[in-house]
Amino acid sequence: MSGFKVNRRDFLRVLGWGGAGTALAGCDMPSTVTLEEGKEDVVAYFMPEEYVIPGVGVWYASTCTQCAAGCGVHGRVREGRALKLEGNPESAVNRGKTCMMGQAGVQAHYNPDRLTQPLLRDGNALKPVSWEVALKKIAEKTADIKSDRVAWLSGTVSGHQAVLINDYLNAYGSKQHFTHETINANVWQAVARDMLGDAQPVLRIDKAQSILSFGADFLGTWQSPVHFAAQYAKFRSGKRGILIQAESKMSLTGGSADAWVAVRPGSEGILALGIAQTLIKRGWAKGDVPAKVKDMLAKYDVGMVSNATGVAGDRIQRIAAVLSQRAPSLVLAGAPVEGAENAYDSVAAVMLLNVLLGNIGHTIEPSVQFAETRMQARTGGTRGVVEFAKLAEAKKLDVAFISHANPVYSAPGFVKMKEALGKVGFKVVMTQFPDETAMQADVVLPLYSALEDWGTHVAAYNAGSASISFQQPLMEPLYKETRGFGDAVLALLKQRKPKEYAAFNDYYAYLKASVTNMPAAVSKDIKNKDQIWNALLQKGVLETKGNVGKFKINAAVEAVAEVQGDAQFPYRLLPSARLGLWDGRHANSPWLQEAPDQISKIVWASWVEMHPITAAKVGVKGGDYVRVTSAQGSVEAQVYVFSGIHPEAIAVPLGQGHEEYGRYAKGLGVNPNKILSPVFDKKTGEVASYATRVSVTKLDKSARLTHLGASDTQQGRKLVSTIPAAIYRRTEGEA
Amino acid sequence: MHVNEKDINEQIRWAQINADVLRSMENPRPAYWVAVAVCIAMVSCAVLAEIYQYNEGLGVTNLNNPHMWNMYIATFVFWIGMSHSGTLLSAILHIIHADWRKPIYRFAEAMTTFSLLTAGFFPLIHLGRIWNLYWVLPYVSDRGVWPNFRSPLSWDAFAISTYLSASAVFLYIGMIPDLAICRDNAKGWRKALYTTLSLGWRGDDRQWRNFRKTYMLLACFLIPLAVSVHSIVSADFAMSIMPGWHVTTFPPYFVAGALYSGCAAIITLFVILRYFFRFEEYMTTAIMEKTCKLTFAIAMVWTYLNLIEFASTWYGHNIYDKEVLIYKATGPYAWIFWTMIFCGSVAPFALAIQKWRRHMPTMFVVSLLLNLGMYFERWMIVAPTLAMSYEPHQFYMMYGSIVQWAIVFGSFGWFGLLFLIFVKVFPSVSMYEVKEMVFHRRRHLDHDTAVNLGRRARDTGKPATESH
Amino acid sequence: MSFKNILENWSAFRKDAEAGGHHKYDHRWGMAINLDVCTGCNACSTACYAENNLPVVGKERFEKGQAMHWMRIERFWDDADKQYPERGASYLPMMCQQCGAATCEPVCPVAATYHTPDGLNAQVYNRCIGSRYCSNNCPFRVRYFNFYSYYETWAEPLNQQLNPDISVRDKGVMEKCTFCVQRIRTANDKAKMENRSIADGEVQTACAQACPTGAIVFGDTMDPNSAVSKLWAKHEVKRGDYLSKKPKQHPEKRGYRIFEELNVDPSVMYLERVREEI
Amino acid sequence: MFYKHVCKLVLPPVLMFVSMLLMSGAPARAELAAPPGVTPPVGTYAGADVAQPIEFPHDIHVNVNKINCMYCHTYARRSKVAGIPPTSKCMGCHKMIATDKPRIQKLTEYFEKRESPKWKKVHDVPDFVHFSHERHVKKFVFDADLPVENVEQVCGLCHGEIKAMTVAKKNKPLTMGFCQRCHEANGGPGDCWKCHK
Repeated sequence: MSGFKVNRRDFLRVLGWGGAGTALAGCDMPSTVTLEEGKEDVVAYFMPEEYVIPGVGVWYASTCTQCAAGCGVHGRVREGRALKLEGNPESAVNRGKTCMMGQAGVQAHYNPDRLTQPLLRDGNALKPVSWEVALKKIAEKTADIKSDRVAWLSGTVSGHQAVLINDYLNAYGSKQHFTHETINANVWQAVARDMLGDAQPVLRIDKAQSILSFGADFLGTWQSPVHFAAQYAKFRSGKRGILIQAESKMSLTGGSADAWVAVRPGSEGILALGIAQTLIKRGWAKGDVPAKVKDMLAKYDVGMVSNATGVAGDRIQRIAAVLSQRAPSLVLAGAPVEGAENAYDSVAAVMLLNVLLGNIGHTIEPSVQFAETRMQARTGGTRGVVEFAKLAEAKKLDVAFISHANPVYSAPGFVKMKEALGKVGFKVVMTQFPDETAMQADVVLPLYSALEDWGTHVAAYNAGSASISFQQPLMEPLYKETRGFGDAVLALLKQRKPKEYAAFNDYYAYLKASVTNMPAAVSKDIKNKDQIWNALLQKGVLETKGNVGKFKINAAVEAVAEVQGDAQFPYRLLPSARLGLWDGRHANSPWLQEAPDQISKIVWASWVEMHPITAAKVGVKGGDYVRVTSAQGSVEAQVYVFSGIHPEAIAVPLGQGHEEYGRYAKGLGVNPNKILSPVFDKKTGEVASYATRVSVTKLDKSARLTHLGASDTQQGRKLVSTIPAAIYRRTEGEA
Repeated sequence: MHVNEKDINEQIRWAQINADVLRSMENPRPAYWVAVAVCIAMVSCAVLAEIYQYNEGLGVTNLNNPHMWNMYIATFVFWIGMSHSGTLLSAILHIIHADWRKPIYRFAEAMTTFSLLTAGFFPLIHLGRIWNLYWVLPYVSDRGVWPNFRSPLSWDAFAISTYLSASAVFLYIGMIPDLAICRDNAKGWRKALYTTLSLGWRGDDRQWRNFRKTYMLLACFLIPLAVSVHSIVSADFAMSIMPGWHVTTFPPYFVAGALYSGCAAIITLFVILRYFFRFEEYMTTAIMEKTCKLTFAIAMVWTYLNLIEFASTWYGHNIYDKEVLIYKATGPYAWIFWTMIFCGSVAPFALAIQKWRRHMPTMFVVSLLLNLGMYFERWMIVAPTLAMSYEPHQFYMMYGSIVQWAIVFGSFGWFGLLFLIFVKVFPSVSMYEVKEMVFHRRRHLDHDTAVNLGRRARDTGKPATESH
Repeated sequence: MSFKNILENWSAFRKDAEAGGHHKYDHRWGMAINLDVCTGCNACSTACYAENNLPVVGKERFEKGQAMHWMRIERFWDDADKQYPERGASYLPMMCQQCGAATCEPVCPVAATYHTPDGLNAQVYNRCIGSRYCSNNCPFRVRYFNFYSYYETWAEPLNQQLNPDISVRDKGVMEKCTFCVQRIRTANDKAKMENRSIADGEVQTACAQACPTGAIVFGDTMDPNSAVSKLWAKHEVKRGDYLSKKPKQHPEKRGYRIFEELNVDPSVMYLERVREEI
Repeated sequence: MFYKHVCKLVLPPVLMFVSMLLMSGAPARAELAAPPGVTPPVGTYAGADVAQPIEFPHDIHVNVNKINCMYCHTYARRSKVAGIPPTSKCMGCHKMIATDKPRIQKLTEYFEKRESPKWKKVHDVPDFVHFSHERHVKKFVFDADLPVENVEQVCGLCHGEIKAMTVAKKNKPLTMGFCQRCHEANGGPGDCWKCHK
């Protein structure tokens, strides 16, 4: 794959179906009936590249945009159609592997419910218009707007897309770029920044000999799952590390744990402090902490912690022993901890464990600083969307741009995003799909899919290298009236600053100029601009020069407040994340809807997960419908009875409950975000999404839960056989 | 009460026999047309269901991953089993000279042919791509591909088609002398039909000699065929490795079950024909008693083979087999299992009670119970093994959808329809064999009476010394 | 094309059948799946949907048990009696095991399923008449039947994603995991075009390629230097007759094949899950 | 619908029988010489005339201009499909040659619109048949050391004498039996999964 030409559109063109005997009709036709000649069309390429051969797949390197992890992918293209995505072995993030969402990237592209034309609000309806009309309308509305009355709300953006958004807002003098991700690691980053001086420390699961994970679903939904999964495979080989997962609802990672510890929801931080206290008391601590912290820890003796967390005392001591004996260890905190009302303190307590165990510098390494700060990923959490909604609610916004996000669906219900958006004078939504937010917009700009667009990406979690991942089109756009995100923003920028951007015909030109002029891109292998561009096109990733940072440890950790109960709402609601539907953005992919949840094995539905004890209390069995009520509202779904959840918690998974979003997503299940209570972590301002208290009432309705698998046990068969690690060490392990 | 009555009234005149049987073929009463209408309605249900299934795909039957087979195959085995009674009565009993079979074998044989015709539909209906059915047959093809001769399903294709053609020929050959009688007494289209079908039967010595030989030869041919057919049907299950299917005793078990359900069906039809056609003279209580005794014996054989199957599973210590057996008896299908045990092994004791078996309505109900049990048996063979075999992840239970029910229901209508047509077009009691039977029974009468009766019989145009 | 053909082939076929099938294998594709690193994440299953034109059946049909996942991740709980599942879940990626002595093969009336010279258990869609006997006789229950015309369910333009290298199956046809035969054939053709034999790692199934933890290793078990052969050898799992096979020298080695006692000679070796006592 | 289903059920066996009869008695037609050492597949087929957007004269290109099949159908040795030449390739010659002919003017029109003509497929096999041109070309041309000029003999095995036609017409049955007999005679693979998958 060398010698790319600039104009790819000609040979990316889709051939006629007959191009190479595409199997479309199935094999129903009785084979003896001879096929009639002259019924199918054969269309030749107009002017093909030398390496493009009909009937032979060509692989192009690009970047997966299904989540913010930024995995590199190779896309297989035949006869101008993108058929399959595989991992790009050159990418430091995923090393040739993909997750299920990455595999479903082609379905985001070929989704039958994509927007095909710009839409303009006309009264209550959105009418299709041309891009010129839509852009003209935007130009009118933004003509003389004050800097503080315009805002941009987006999901995670990075690379030149982030640069363009930034430049566009700068054109108004505005700084109001809000980012929103329901599934995020914001608190972890905040704690890391404060305690280590590095917001994105590199985690070395592969180097760890033992891991204690407080709800960090690093194999499923936390930060960079595919990257961590490869590290996990190494972690499990050789000496075979021990994974202890402490959480109140079993996550995908919990399913692979050697020991899964059920923790009272919200008390993870206390458990961390209890282990810390044990380490200090037993003299197992390797790192040093301030005396003030030691004093604070004193009250977290085993008895107290056991009471508060529901974890047996000897278990706590045993965990402490394992972590100190099997060094280096690694302690992580994931969504349930980051979503508690004591989130910051809890995560800090977890980080304190890493300090005490001497993991800093061993399994937690300083990150490589990416030189082009403007291109770095703007990740977000839930604070951004709340702030945005507040501005909107207060009628402080005249124009809002929304991209890469669906806040009307994913913002917590108490934010009342729909109403808030109603108070914004003019809303421009850039999206691929007719989602809930698009339905509220004044102008909807339909975007290319990830497989049609150009772009650069910088992974939010940079996996130990400062690399740019490149996104290039795999095929001709399916719909003529769609445009790339970069093209759209460039068009907007040209409205504001026609002179500065006159040189760039389209985003492609902008991108090529920007990337090749990046000083950081020139390294020892790459000497000039052409090489930069070719490397990007061929390999899909570009390593840039970056400096390895240094940690500044600050272990001043405060006590973790105990979570309060509530008689009216006896349970804590866990809006658990699912690898697959993610935060709901993939609910329109039929493959991902049909792929069972990894733990419950339920498909095409939402469910309420509860412990058998809870189920007995409520008086329900699996399949019964219940109403989950919080102070903010209620949702109804079927019960899934499962012992991998703490009896004081119930879980309703994220991802379903779409009111719009196409045929595969609409009307299925419920969205737990809509009943979250307005509880915040005081130190970071993030919504404490795991802190909502709910009550559960039985409804007079029952049905079978649609799920995969008839038996939960192996019924005496040797299907999955389990052996003790001692045997493994004797036969395969390295000492 | 001990009854020692005769199987048939030896004093009956041969003209009377002809008259009685020919009367049964004439003038259908309204009840007959109602029955025909009901049967056609049932068949229509099945046809509609099949059209729907053909267009939509087999998914509408509720079949799913473990349950690839269900009621269609159970019903197929049921109808195949049903066919065995005719062969038993006409061929086996013919060879062993049990002459009480003579008044009732004709309809039993018709039953054989029609139940085979019904059974034959089910492998077709259940195929995913019915239009490629002929691939099962070994024909010389341009493509050079052959069916898989190792598969019991391709054996089925041979076995069933052979059995169907053989039993149809047997039925027809056995009817030729009677068709000649019909020809001599018929008018209009019937005359033409019987003239053609009776192949110029005149009843001369040469014809009778050849007829006897052919009939005996076919009987001998049919018996091993019948046994092998059901053994092959049992091989559909026994040749697999599935627990509950992979059973060595399946061939005799299936054959016994087949004879059992066939005999039960004979009792049912016996009662119906006796009542509607007033065949009390021929289908006598004594014959009923003999049929019942035979059925009872077969029921006990079946019960024994059942026990053997359970016992061998039990001491075989194959965990999978055992699980399936326990599942059958205690799982969600237990009600079917116990109904089957009741109907198959307990209900036949009613046949052992002389007072009951002489009571036709009772026997009618009992025979229906027996067949219900036998249908459930077939279903219990097919479904529970599929619901629970090796892979626990796929332990689903399933009941057929309304489409399956409609087609199974319709199959009874189809069988009924064929049978209804048969009884009005062909003599459902064999006239010449009844005469033979009567003639034999008269031997112990005094010479004069016999000669007298014989002479009278000759008046009807049929020689009294036909075959002796 | 004649009776001569059937007679000639019949005797050869009969001999092969008596001796347990093919003996002149070119390759014998096999797998090793390390259950200790399988996280049950479903990447393999979705990759399989993407590669093999698998239809999405929808909620109702899924509920009926008519789903078409060639590669399914089974999930079991081993300590269902405890208050919490403290040792996590047991995940089992289950697909066609490409048995060496496949029970599905002898029962197909039209020989639509048979053994290929490269050790695969083939399913020829256009020969299948849909008797479904093969599925009934599969101890793993990994054969899926097209109960409906699923090709009608690919809404435009989703159908443009369909892989042209394999057929789209219509109703009435059985299908199952093929070890991505289209990839094997393409790689094989490529190797032949270059007058060489296929190299280890040159061909990967979609599931093995996607697997984030690399739990699935695919390759030729006849090539002693392939990664998969080495794994099989390391764990003392051998192909062939179960009864005559010598027991493992080290019975503690993790390799095993599911339902090996049925003597079906599966081509997939699983490595036991490991759990530490805490 | 009913008609369609009757066709499905009844036609295949009937057609098969008829075709067997026909094939057994079909006289061998004067054919292209087969390459040495190759037993050509047996069977003929009377294909329909197919109206193409441009009536492409194979005869002129092959007979008069002596252009090799694989010059235009260049993918045959590199891919499963032989491929239709890209419009740019046609224009490579026809920018200069025969520009006054109406067919060429039509082609030029297409080229100027930057479009490719929608050719009608003539040689088609069912979608469940995965035929590979490259393997056949490799076996019969490159492995057999056949001079590349004679490649038409190999193509002709399945496509017949295309050089005698303007627009291509199907003149071999391309049925499974046709393929199968040739595979048997020339030692091709007998594995179903080579072609059907």
